[in-house]
Amino acid sequence: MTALATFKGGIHPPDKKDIAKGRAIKEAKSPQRVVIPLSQHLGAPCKPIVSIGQEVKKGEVLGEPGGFVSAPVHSSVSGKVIAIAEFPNAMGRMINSIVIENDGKEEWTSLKDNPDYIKLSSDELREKVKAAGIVGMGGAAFPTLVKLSPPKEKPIDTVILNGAECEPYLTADYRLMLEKSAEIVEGLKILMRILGVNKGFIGIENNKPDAIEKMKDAAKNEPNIEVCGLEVKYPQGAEKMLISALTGREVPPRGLPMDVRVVVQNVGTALAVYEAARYGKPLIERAVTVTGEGIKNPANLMVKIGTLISDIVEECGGFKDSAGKVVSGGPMMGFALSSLDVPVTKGTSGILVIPKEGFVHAEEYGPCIRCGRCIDICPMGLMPSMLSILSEKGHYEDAKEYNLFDCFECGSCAFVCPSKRPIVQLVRLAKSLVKP
Amino acid sequence: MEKLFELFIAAALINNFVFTRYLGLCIFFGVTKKMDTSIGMSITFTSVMVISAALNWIIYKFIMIPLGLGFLEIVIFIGVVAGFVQAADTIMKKVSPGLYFKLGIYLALITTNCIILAVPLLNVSEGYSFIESIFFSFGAGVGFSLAMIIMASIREKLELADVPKAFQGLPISFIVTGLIALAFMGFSGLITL
Amino acid sequence: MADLKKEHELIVSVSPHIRDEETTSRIMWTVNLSLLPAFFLGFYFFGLKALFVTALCIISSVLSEYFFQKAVKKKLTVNDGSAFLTGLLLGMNLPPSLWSFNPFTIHVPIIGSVIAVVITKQFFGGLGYNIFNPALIGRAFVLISFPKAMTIWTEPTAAFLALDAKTTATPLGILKEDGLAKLIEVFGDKINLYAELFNGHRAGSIGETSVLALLIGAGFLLYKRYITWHIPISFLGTVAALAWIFGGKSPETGKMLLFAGDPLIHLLSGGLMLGAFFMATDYVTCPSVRKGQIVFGIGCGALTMLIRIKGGYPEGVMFAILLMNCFVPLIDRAMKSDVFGAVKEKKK
Amino acid sequence: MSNAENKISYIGLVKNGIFSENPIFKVALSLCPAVAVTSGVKNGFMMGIAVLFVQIMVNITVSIVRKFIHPKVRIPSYMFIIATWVTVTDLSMAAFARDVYAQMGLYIKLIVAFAIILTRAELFASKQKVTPSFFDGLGVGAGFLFALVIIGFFRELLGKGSLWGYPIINTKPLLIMILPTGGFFAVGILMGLFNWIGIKFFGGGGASGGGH
Amino acid sequence: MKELIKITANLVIIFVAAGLVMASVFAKTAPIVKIKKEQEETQARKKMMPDADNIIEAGKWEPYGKKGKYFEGKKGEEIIGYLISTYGKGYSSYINILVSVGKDMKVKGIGILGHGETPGLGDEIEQDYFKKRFEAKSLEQLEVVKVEGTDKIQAISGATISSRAVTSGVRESVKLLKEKYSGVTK
Ligand SMILES: Cc1cc2nc3c(=O)[nH]c(=O)nc-3n(C[C@H](O)[C@H](O)[C@H](O)COP(=O)(O)O)c2cc1C
Ligand SMILES: Cc1cc2nc3c(=O)[nH]c(=O)nc-3n(C[C@H](O)[C@H](O)[C@H](O)COP(=O)(O)O)c2cc1C
Ligand SMILES: Cc1cc2nc3c(=O)[nH]c(=O)nc-3n(C[C@H](O)[C@H](O)[C@H](O)COP(=O)(O)O)c2cc1C
Ligand SMILES: Cc1cc2nc3c(=O)[nH]c(=O)nc-3n(C[C@H](O)[C@H](O)[C@H](O)CO)c2cc1C
Ligand code: SF4
Ligand code: SF4
Ligand code: SF4
Ligand code: SF4
Ligand code: FES
Repeated sequence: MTALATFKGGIHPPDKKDIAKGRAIKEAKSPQRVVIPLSQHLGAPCKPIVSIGQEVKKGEVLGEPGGFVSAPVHSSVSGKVIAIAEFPNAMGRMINSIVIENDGKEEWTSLKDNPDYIKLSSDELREKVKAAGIVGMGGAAFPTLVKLSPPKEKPIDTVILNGAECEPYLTADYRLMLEKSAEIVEGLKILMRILGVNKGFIGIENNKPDAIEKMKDAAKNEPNIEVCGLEVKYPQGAEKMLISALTGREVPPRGLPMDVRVVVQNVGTALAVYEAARYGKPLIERAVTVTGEGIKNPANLMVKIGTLISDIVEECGGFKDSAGKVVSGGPMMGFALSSLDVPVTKGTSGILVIPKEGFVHAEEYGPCIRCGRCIDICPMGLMPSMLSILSEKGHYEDAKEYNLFDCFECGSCAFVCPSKRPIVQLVRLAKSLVKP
Repeated sequence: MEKLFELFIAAALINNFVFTRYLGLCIFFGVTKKMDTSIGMSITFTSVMVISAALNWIIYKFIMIPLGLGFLEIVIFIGVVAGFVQAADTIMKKVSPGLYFKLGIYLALITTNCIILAVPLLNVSEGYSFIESIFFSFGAGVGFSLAMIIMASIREKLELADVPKAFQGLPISFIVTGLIALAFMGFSGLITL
Repeated sequence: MADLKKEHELIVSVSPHIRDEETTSRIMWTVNLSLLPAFFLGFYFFGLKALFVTALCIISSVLSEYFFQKAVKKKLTVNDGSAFLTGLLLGMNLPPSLWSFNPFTIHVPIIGSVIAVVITKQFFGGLGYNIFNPALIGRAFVLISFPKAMTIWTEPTAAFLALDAKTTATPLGILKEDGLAKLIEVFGDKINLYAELFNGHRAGSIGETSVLALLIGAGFLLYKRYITWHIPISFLGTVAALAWIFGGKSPETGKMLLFAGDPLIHLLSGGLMLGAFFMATDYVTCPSVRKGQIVFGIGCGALTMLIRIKGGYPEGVMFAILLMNCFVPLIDRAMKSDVFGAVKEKKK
Repeated sequence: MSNAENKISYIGLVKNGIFSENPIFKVALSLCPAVAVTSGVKNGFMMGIAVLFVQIMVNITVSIVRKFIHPKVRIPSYMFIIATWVTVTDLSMAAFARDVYAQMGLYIKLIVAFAIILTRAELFASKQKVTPSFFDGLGVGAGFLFALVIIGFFRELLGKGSLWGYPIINTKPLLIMILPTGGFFAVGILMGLFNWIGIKFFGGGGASGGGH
Repeated sequence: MKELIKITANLVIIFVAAGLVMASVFAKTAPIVKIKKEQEETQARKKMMPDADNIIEAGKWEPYGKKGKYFEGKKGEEIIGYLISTYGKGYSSYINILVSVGKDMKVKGIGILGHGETPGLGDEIEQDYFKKRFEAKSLEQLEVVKVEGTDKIQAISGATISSRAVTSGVRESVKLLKEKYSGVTK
């Protein structure tokens, strides 16, 4: 194949990765206190198992999973629990969280190296993933254990590592792939072993040739693992698009990857899996890109879960004179923050600071002129124009005829819309008002 | 054969009953708010149209003319239509309750539609033969159905439009009909009748 | 920490946080721009009166939009360029002879513009909601209302002040009335006929005559991806095919001769190029899914040729597009886009 | 109307028929003639008179015979009464108003299918004495007449430049107004105007959805 | 059963009463219609040929398969001209024409009896200025041209098809009359 693997539709936003691309991942300063939400994942929140005043070590379990689709949370610092109360998260919701005063000792619970991890049985490996509280680090924070325990009637034959990082600005996955290539490949091997499959892909967008080189190099002795360059196009990293690009299989509407015998994990997740399997290290830190035209010193940081975003902004030199918007995540799908006093969670991939003059105000929008741009680019093959009009006029039920619930809110449609219509917002409104 | 085809096309498109003869408007505006009702009405209407036109032709030719009762055409034609509709209603209810449930509701409306009466009257005044009457009435039915289906699809789209308040509902529907009629003028002159 | 926030009032809005630079008004003004070559050729061939007619249409369109929106207290959107575009297209679709001193018919462009903008567009809610192409409704309305004024064509004199140019027939008019042989005779020979049709030295509406200039504008729009090939190509393709199949006439009997037509003449004359590239492609009044657009284009082409060959009127593009406009909501209903994953599933 | 048993204001009935329950602009029944015969004031007027006549006669007849008619055959009987009066009108116009009849004979016959007439017979005349039924018929018929004349006025003036056949202006300002498009436009715009006046000055609602 | 009888009686009474009303109105109006129709027709003919004091039907023919008639116009015993009704295939309808032809087989005048052409375009054929164009035309001159100042028939601009229809209708009539009567005259 000469053409790069890709999918139908998609957009080409300016990628802006140069801002943070060259900055190697460095350990962020350990904050004075961390706020660790008991719900950082999709699914049931955790039950706290510590009490106020209790001393905890780094890596100690703070909350036990509250159900099958759930994952434990651990302390990312050593110190004393000073509060268990509701704190706002990045989306502005109040979440029960545990606040720990950092004593600065960085004292770990037990952490043993087990170089023979690859020989462990898949159940033992699963247990490690579970204990480490690993959730998807690509954004949705879905508990990884669930993905790794497919029901019997859904056999899996392929694992895909998602290194697309198609969101503009973000470079954390890119840096991880450059700096931890071997570990990521190991992580993939563990995932393949857990699922008992012998086909692994690593998909990387073609605007990161050095990462592709690096990963190819790291995987050169692994005949079962294929590193593929992908066309640069948003949302190449969405799992359905990625699966289609790499395997040609299309996940049916409202279906899951496992319906086409695939499991998709982010490269960061693979790294966490490796660290959990080898050292038993729980997921207490993650790579975060701090970037945007509005931040003084862009960086890629390894941040402890629970660190407040205000601390990180400060560490990166603060805002240039006119920060207008701070986004948790990427510019296409991230959430604009109303307050900087919210913690980094397992799903926080980036902090993007956009200066006031740097973005289009979307408050004023026009009527849909039916130009069809959104229809052309919707990766899910939907008709966003109709979804937005129906929702705007209150015909929420009718929106279902236009496959409302197949929209994964990638934002491509709103990006291209010449009328600047808030399509994603309208879609979310409709979704919240009707039953699937 | 060509004459029959021309009659059909003329009745359906060129002299479309709604857009150029202004007939059947009450039902046209009444049922086209929703696509489902328009389709139901289309099927029912076209069938009743053809059958009652045939009945009326036979009655006119073999009963009214010989007896010199031509002047009773209005009473007789409307009576035949009403009687046929009533019979269809009863039979359908017995034979196919499913179909009755779908289309039965439209039957009652048909008696007060002027096309159903205009077609037999035109058949008489133009002196069409039996076969010609059938083609003419079938064309009329198809043309009316086409008009209703186009209109329903447009009105469903208009639900989503910002029409000024005073024009919502019937006024804008009249204007749409006027615009369609303007477009249908493009068919004028295709056939000389 | 806290003072950081105070210093900077944070703006909260939903994703996506970056937007493409394309805007509605940029699209509309670009389409206006791409019509300029054709308009200038019309100006060149028909002189000052072409300019007057077009300017009158533009001014009345923009003013109609302005006053209507004022009257119903809506947001003013006149500078988005769509009313300007409607006016420009309407002007380019009118015969230049509307501005001559005898008969004095300047109310025609004004009435056309008011009908286009107020009734066809604003009554339906303004930009984006209309069912019919405003410029074409405007033209159809005045054609029916003022049939004489609208069917007087003048010779392309290429003289600036040609206010009283000689009246003549359009190529399609000659083709319909007197046949191909006469048309070739009028233009000298066949090659010359094609050449004149291509560069626009012929009678016709102000902006429809020069195929060359229209193609330049259309090429620009295609390059900018403001329009796609689907409608124009299916439209033109259908016209060419049907012209070839049904457009021929036996010189002796005058009866139709199958597979003997001249597709080029039908492609190059009338308002076909203007219609196919600039009017059938109006976003608001064409289907939005590509498959639907192809159906729409084929429908336009078939109706155009039906009217040109069988109908009583030499040109059919305007009525063809308007008739297909009626069917757009139906096409849209029938042809939704294919949801990712759904098609493959069915095929299995 | 709901307090039908009480004393009924006859003038109120007539006003009702012309304005708040205008058969065309408000109730939206029997729309065809509103477009079909209104290309001129004269035709509109004649049609209006024909409907007025039929409506009054039907109302009176129904009111007289209402006690004798068996409830099971009520509707067919009413239809028959209507058809009879339409035939009478039709035959009379054929004899005495030949030039008008030549242009709109078909539509006169179609009065029999106008739902408004049956509706009034069924809703009003079948429950009321003769005098109120007469005034109800007068009101509805006058409302009809009023609508047709207004529409005809605009269409003829704009489309032909004349009124009642007499030239007013010596051009045809907007020929299209006497064609189908113009007819639909005229009714649509007048209806919108009526609604607008209703909303603006009386705070009322718009026309109903249309029946038949 | 009793009810059934009641209903039947009910309907029968209504039918009979209504039938009587209609029949009596018909009986009154039918003769009037007949007389008026004849009057109108003779008047129309008379208008076309005011000199004649007697116009009698001389035969039937079938232009485009429709019914046409022709008449001899007499003053005293002498034939002073002919009237013929005919059709022409127009834009959207068959145009019904009445032609008055002199003994010299030249058109004396035409009248349009009925048509369904487009108002404003085709219906200009009813206008006097157009009808006048046929006066004193011989068979050879009955041909449509689109230029001014012709001795043939100048088309109405924008309605060439309707103009042609009328012209060809008139031409066919004159042809027919020539066939029938050229022996008699000359
Ligand atoms: C309700 C729900 C159930 C899911 N169940 C499974 C599952 O059984 N197996 C699996 O591999 N992934 C499962 N997923 C994970 C999704 O396939 C997807 O990976 C996850 O939602 C992450 O979304 P992202 O694409 O936005 O990161 C589930 C997701 C949701 C929302
Ligand atoms: C529009 C969209 C774009 C995405 N882009 C990426 C991406 O570039 N990289 C990535 O790892 N995940 C991306 N995801 C999330 C993936 O769909 C998928 O959930 C993830 O790769 C699963 O891995 P995880 O469970 O390890 O996070 C995207 C999701 C959506 C809806
Ligand atoms: C809607 C419409 C109605 C028309 N009606 C007539 C008509 O009734 N009679 C007629 O001769 N031409 C009518 N025409 C015009 C003819 O199609 C044709 O253009 C004309 O006869 C040619 O005349 P010209 O050579 O003078 O332009 C109509 C055109 C249109 C678009
Ligand atoms: C490619 C393109 C073609 C257009 N064509 C027309 C046209 O033919 N007539 C018109 O009135 N407006 C046209 N417009 C302008 C605009 O879409 C139109 O006014 C809307 O129909 C008004 O709602 C066009 C716009 C674009 C972008
Ligand atoms: S934000 Fe999500 S989708 Fe985008 S690059 Fe990062 S992980 Fe991928
Ligand atoms: S897009 Fe649908 S499935 Fe995905 S998170 Fe939202 S509601 Fe759930
Ligand atoms: S947000 Fe939804 S509708 Fe819009 S492009 Fe993405 S998937 Fe399609
Ligand atoms: S991109 Fe915007 S304007 Fe264009 S069709 Fe989609 S919603 Fe409508
Ligand atoms: S008057 Fe109601 S359908 Fe014609």
